[in-house]
Amino acid sequence: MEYVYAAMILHSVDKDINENNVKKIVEAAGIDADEARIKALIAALDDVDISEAIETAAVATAPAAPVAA
Amino acid sequence: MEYVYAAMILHSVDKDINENNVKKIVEAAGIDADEARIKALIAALDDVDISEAIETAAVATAPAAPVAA
Amino acid sequence: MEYVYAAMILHSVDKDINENNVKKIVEAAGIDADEARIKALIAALDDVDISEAIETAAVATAPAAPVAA
Amino acid sequence: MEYVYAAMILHSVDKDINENNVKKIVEAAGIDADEARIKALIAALDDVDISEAIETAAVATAPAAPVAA
Amino acid sequence: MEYVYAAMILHSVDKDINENNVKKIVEAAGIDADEARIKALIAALDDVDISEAIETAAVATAPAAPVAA
Amino acid sequence: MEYVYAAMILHSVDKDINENNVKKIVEAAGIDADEARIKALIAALDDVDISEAIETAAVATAPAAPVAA
Amino acid sequence: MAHVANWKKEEVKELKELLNSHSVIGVVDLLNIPARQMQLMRKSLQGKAIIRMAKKNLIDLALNDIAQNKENITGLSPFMIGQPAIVFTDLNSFKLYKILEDSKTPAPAKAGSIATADIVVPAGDTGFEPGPFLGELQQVGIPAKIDKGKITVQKDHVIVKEGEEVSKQVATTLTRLDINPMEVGINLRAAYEEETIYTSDILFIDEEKTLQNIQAAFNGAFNLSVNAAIPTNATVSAILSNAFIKARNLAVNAAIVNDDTIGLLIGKARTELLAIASAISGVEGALDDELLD
Repeated sequence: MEYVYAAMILHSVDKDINENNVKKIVEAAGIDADEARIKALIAALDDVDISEAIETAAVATAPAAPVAA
Repeated sequence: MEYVYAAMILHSVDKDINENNVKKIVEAAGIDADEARIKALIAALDDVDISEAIETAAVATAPAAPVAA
Repeated sequence: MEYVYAAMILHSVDKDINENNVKKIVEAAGIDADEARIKALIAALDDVDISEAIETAAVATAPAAPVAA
Repeated sequence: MEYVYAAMILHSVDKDINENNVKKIVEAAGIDADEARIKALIAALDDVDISEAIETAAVATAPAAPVAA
Repeated sequence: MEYVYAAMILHSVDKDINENNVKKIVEAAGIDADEARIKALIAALDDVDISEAIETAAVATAPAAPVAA
Repeated sequence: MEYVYAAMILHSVDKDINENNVKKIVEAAGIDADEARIKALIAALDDVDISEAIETAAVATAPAAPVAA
Repeated sequence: MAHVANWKKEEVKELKELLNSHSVIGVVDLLNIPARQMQLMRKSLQGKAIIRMAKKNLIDLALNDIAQNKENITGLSPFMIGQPAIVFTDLNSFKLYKILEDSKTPAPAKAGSIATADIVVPAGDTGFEPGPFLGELQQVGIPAKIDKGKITVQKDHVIVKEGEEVSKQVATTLTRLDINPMEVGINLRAAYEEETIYTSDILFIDEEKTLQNIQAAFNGAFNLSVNAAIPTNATVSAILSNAFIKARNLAVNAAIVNDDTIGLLIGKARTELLAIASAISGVEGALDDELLD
């Protein structure tokens, strides 16, 4: 999931989600970035609006994710 | 999803899920195999217990019970 | 399930799901194709809209409307 | 489903599930047996633990998620 | 359950579910038919609508499956 | 939430979740790391089993199992 | 049959004809059966069965006389008690039993009778205005009170357990509540069919169980068909769905990103984030404001 999380970080801080940025984050975690996986991620994200996807997920998961115990 | 299905076929018939095998299947379906996507697939499946991953409900989005009341 | 997955690959890449195509995919996975099983599958698929079946799966397994938290 | 039920009868009375036995049952029901379907059935059941397959809820559990657009 | 399965075969192939037909199927499976059990089943089926029972079962157990015809 | 995602990346690549590692990831995303926040996060995560928390989310949201036969 | 009166000879002859011309012979006991029940039974058997009352010894004579045609038929003799009657039919024994069971009707509980099942007073409005009846209900232990101007039973209450005797007071109360917990009707004590005597315990058909068996048969066949990937018209859609779901499970769990999974993976990342946030939400400063909402 590290590649997906990396994309989520970039989205959170409002940075461009491109191969280079994802790669930098993954490498900062101390692992070798797998270019093929990054490319696949970027390609898939091409048509996806992350904010919208999060919102859809948030609605669907609402009861499951009560933020305070 | 064709690459994932190719992996599912190999898993079903108990063959090794490697780049070459996936490629052969995808090409048998009459399309050009995208080497990068195959690499990404193989990399992602590395370290994954496929039988378990197949059976485990994948998406953490459902109505059930809240984690903590 | 290999025959079914073969049909799913063909569906994913928008190719005709016929005996010959299913056979080629299964054989590419390195096993002997069982003609009877392929025929049975193709016959059963005759009246089925795969996209619809997939969508049904997606919908049927979708979370029920979340109870507002 | 008649072929599947025929297999289940043989299974429940502890008889061998083979082409001949399935054929006899289906024909006793007054219909022409389709040899190809019987062959496909027998092939599919090969390697299957029938008791377990009968008991195991058939639908994979996976809540779906809102397929993001 | 062999008697019930025999009835299900007859239902699947749209034949009359009567003592004689159930008996023929059970005997085709190579066992002695128990007349009392067959009679009891036929009598019980008088008030049970198999199609309806199946539909109810299908809804309960197979969320992803379109109701079997 | 970039800090939490950074921790999740470290968790998924099996690296130690410490201040320095989180900081490197956040900075790789091109923003100034907020040291106080990182300290607080690390302290808070000290008592949390991330695998379990993630799994709990998945379990809590799993669909009800289909009724077995 | 030297000393047998002519009318008796006639009757035995008639019985023998009926015995010979029907495949199923049942024995019932009509002792203490109210006239209304007799009518109901005759109505439900009309066109399906003939019922004939006769003296036990005459029936026995007839049975003995035809025993060579119908082997074992004298086995019905011990079941002829009370005021026996013979039912002649071509329905199978189980169906005959069911028709008779179905023609039974509810009846009020009499003082001293034994409950054949738990007698329940259901929750709800009794229709009675407030008055002494409330005390009567409470006296026999029924949780009742006044609600919206009516005497209301607060929750379902078992007033007599199965096998227990119904007291006079309870019987009166049940009658006033119009609860008829008893069943009256004609019991098929035994039936003869194809050389076999079926007793009532065997003839009892559990329809609920049959329904469950059919559903279990269908579910089992469905499961087998889908799990072993045996495509049938009834299951091919489920097989496809299953293949799709399994492939998607693999893709999402292994974080294989493609157009079909990206939305799910984003959702998964988000859900996991929230789960972790939830676990640490009590620690000040650990979360940004957005996550604290």
